[in-house]
Amino acid sequence: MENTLTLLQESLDAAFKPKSIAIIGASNGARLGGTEMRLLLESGYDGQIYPVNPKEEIIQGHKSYASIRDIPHEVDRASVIVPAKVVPQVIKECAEKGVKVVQIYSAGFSEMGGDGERLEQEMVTTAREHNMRIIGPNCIGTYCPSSGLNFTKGASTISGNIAFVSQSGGIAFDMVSRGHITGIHFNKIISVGNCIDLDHADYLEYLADDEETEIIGFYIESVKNGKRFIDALKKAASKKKVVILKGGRTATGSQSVASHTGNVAGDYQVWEALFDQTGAISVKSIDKMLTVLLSLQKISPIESGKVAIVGNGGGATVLATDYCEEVNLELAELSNLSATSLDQLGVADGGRNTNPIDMPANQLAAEEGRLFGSVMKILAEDSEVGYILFHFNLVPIMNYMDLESIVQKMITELESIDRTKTNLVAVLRYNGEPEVEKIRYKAMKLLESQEIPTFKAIEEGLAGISVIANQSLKGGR
Amino acid sequence: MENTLTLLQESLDAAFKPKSIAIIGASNGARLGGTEMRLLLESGYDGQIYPVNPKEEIIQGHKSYASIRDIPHEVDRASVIVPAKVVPQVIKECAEKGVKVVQIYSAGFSEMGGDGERLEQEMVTTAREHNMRIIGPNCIGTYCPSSGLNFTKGASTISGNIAFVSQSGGIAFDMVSRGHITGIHFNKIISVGNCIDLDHADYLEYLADDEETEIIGFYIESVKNGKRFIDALKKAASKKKVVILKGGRTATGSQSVASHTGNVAGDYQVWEALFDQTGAISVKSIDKMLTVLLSLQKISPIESGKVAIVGNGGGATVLATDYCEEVNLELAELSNLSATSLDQLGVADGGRNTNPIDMPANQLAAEEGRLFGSVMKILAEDSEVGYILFHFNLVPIMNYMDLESIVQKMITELESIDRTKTNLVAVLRYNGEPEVEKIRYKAMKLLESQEIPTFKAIEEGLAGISVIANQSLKGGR
Amino acid sequence: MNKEKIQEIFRVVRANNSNVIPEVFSKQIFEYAGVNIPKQEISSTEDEAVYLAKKIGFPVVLKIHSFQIVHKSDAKGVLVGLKSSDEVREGFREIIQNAAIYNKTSDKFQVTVQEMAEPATEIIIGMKRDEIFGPVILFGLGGVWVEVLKDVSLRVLPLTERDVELMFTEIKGTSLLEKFRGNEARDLASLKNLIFQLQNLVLEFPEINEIDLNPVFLYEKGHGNIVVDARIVLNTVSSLYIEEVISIE
Amino acid sequence: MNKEKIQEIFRVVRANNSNVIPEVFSKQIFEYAGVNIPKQEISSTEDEAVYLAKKIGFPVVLKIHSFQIVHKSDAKGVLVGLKSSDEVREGFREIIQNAAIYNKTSDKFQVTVQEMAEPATEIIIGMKRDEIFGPVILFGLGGVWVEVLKDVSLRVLPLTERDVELMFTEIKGTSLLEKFRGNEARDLASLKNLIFQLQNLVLEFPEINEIDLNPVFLYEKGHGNIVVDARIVLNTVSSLYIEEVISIE
Repeated sequence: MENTLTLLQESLDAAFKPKSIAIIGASNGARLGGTEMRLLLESGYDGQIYPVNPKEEIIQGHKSYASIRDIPHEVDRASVIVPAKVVPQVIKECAEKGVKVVQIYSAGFSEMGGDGERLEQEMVTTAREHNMRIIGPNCIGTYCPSSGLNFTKGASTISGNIAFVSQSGGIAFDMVSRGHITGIHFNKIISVGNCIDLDHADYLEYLADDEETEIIGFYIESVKNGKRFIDALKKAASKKKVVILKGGRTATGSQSVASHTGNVAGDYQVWEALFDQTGAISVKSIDKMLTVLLSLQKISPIESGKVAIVGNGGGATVLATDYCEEVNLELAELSNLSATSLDQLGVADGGRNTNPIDMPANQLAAEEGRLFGSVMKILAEDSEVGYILFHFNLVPIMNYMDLESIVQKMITELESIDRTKTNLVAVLRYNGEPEVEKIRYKAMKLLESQEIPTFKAIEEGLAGISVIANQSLKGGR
Repeated sequence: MENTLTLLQESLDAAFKPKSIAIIGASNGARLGGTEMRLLLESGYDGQIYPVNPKEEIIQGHKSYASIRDIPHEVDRASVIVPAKVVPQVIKECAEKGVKVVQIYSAGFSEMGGDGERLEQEMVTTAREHNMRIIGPNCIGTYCPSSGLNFTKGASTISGNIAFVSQSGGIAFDMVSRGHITGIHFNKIISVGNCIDLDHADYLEYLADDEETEIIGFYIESVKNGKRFIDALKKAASKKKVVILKGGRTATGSQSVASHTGNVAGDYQVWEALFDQTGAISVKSIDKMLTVLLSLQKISPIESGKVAIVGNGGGATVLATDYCEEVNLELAELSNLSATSLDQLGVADGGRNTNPIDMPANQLAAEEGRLFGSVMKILAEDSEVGYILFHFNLVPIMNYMDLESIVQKMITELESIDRTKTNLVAVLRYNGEPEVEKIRYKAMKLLESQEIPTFKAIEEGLAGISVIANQSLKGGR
Repeated sequence: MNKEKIQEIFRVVRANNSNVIPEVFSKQIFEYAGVNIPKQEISSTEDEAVYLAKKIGFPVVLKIHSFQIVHKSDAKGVLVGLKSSDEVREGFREIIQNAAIYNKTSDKFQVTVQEMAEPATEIIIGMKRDEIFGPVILFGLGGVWVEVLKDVSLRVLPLTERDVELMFTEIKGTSLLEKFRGNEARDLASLKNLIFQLQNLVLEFPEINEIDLNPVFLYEKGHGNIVVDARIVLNTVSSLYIEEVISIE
Repeated sequence: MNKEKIQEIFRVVRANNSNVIPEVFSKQIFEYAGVNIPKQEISSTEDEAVYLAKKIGFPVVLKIHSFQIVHKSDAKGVLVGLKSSDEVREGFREIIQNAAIYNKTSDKFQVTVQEMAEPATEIIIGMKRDEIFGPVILFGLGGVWVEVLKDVSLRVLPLTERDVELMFTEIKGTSLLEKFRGNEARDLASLKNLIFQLQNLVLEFPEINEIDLNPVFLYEKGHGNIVVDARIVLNTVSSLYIEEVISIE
């Protein structure tokens, strides 16, 4: 067991942080083999790159090899981007070469029926004989900003405390593409494909011990070895936060049931039970996954801390109060000192409007944003308050003043707030107009530079706080 | 009663489509009195405008009057934008002048305590004596594109079949500002303020008979005369679709209850019961309000029509299937003919991948979008299909080709589809990057020109379809 | 509906400085409104209780009757299934004793002797006056359904037939009203009728503030229902007003 | 746990070409696993039934016993609360007659005579083998809670103590396990023990595919529980395998 684990760790270290990579099927062209190599060069990978392609001499400035066998150096990792029918031969060569791990990008195996499954089994057998591990087939690659691995243009180079494992290439892609725009930073994202060798349990096992990782995101549709998955999930969830999006809820229904229990306990219900049981957080959509990851990364639980809300929009403020009840959040009752201070600032009127605080656009912008800053400081210093959600509805502010400059000023005000006992959570509401979007985007990046998470709707921000504040209420661990 | 109704109609006609408006408190400046007049001029209002302000001779090119009494013509509607303390006098003058309806923008009455409530009562008494009606006080105005009434920059000039009544100025503002960006078109939006005279029941009553209006949106926090509200809501909901967002769910709790019934039946539960009972659609957030309004405006119920889904993203497609179950939508089982046609196109593989259809980015873009067009036509011609949700994840498409041009081509393909028995619903997924946003925005506008609603997430689009498809299941009417 | 008799009960209750109508009177009011209730009589002595029990027929239920005691169970003031004169005699004493311990302010406790209705599906029907919308009707299954699950349906008065039918179907436990687990379908026609009788009562008497019928036993189709326990709460009025009412009489 | 005896029952069931273990044997298996069940005996004649009823003590329950009849209620094969020899004799005849009408393939019907357990909070405990994750335990309140509301909690085996405690609290009806409406708190310690006994049985015998204990009567704290009805379903094996098993014997 210990040996297996060491081997697993070595292989996945080689997958995420290889000293040398062979790209089998690399090219000078625009298709996947060319793109994969180009992305590696552009993303700052500083290990050895060995393109393999018998038709070329030089690929993107690097000597090309006809076969992996011709490479006169050790190869940690191979990325295989060749037609399905030649993959088995390539795998055999990789194994014989002593490659630690291969990721097979090529599709066209068991997911297409026919001979696929047999071919997969043969590859696994070959790999096992040589202690080589396989990722995939049918997957879109690995992202790891610290080592420069990447599978799409425009990916972030900043590394965070989240690792993401996806059974869908598209969702792995969404995480890379949407994540950093949203302010979420990953240290690893891997598309796992058909999991013929390395499977969910292996990735969980590895990430449970990974020092870079505090949060594990997972998109999963099915597992092959349920028992191993349970053990790995228990281990991972006891050491890290695990967030799971389960796709495919319809019952497989192949097994007939004669008991009441069988009828009540559907397949998806069992998955849900398992998530509860292990303490994993279960989400039901990509958007919710992003909300939860952002919240786990940027909001810290504050014991007995309650919520304060401040921003423009009377109706929105009323609805925010309603929504607090729905997500089990309590509004902080401010201290007398805070109430008096707010009253003196002219924000709260004789004890009214203390929390939530409705500050119309002109108040938010008053004194170049300093009034807003003062209100935030009062809230942050109140020991009742653990989380401050501040929301700007951008368009009404635009009607009064230069939006970009005032929002920047308001955000600058936040720099002097003591954040040790209070979380700041931003909501930037907007109307979807491209001009406003641009300003919103810049504001979001400013907030991100202060490690403040930004959401699009008040409900989303409150749901995010709720995940953190109500975490200890959930059973499991 | 008949007389009251006629009077109500006359007053609200004067409010929304006045032949002449006096703006009491108009100015040449940048503040509300100036803005209100400027917006009126810019929005194409073609009735008479009479600015009233004793300090000016000419306001924005129009002769200014010292008092409404000095205007030598009939005045249909007055907009009152003066300090609270002079409002009662102004109201008296308006009433004596024979104004049909005044909208009081000024705040500072009952919502501030003190003398406010008494002043409000006096104004109502004065108005009643002269058959004048009051909107407000404490509201931000009226939007009516067909007459050129408007209260914010950048409002749409296109009129639609939705009227919106809001007890919150901010939410009225959001509807104007976010509505047309989202593709929702209103004929009237009114901010109703403190409702000292005209109240929710009056607006409902009026809109129930309004020929321009098929859908009524409502943001409400409280009503003064519950019985009248019930009757008006019953009437309106029997003739129109009514969508209500209720703000303020916490119990007023002033009445002690001795019975079990009193304990179980909370205040908010009673509101919900009333919505069920009348057949009004109840929503819980601004975003959901927009989703439902867009769906009601752009999607028609197709009896026994089921849903087809097509787009890029394997995991997203799996999650879409799961979500269908959650919102009570059934996926259409395509006819053999459709399945064969899809197979011939290379999209469905021997009967697999027929619905939902996972078309990777390169397939979506194949043949300049014609393959996508052909798939859509097959789905639209299948009598099992009543709603087609097509979703593009924009960023992956970008990796392969020029996004803007290919998306335009795909959308152009939709023009030749017979829409009489099938609804098209678009989802444009994106990552939030300003450059992508811009392309998305343009695509959304193209789709809008074909009357196709666009949503941001597959779940949102399916929720929208569900509102329409499951409408008949809801009780009430 | 016998309005005079109902008003007479209101007067008695007001005269006792109360607005919570004791169970036996609450049910009486519903009987005056045409509703089916168990036979019930008030006894002041053991002998009287035994006599009434024989008249009503065994087994019987004994319950404390007092303007001072609103929560009868808390006062250990309810005994069910008493099958003989001896049990009734014994029960009467026990209830009076318990009442004296529970509430020391009064020594004029009485005990109602009631017919024991055959148990059936338990229903709760209630009414409260919402501050904004006026009378609201509540419908649900009794016991855990309302107490633990709060599985109820509400409607604002006045009701249409369709409103009532939707109330029956929109509770989670609706299948218990249909043929279920070997039980026959319940008598929904009679239940609908009961709800409209309650509505009439509420519309007729604005001084009724709250009503709980809990439980109503609902029998199978064709066998009606019976209101086993009822509580009517009147609005609170100033004692001045009470005197006025009484003086009018 | 008496493994040999349990395996013997499996063999008998297999030999009868069945994989659904009749109630009386299912409960017997649980008794061998250390679980509390009502006294029960199988009778083939009226006289025998009467004799057994006297031995067990009135009132008793009679139930049809047959490998052919899985749904006893559908076959009108259950009579409860029989208080005398005459009632048992009469009941025996009735059940045999009903069974003959319901299922004409067999004339070898028998009737079990069972102790009538005192009713209490009804619990359901079940097990199914999930294709992916293996044995899954289901816990819930019986009757409408599981049938109408599907108010159950699931856990994948193996269970920790904390898992079981969370199952108790995460059902909607959890308050019925606590002190509630004058009822004392239920004996959760005994219930936890029962769940672990079931887990042991499941882990010991991979041939058990599904289990329903429905209902279990759960008494108040300190008074334990009793499994009133049970069904164990074995996996299906080829008849070849069955012969093999039998020949080993």
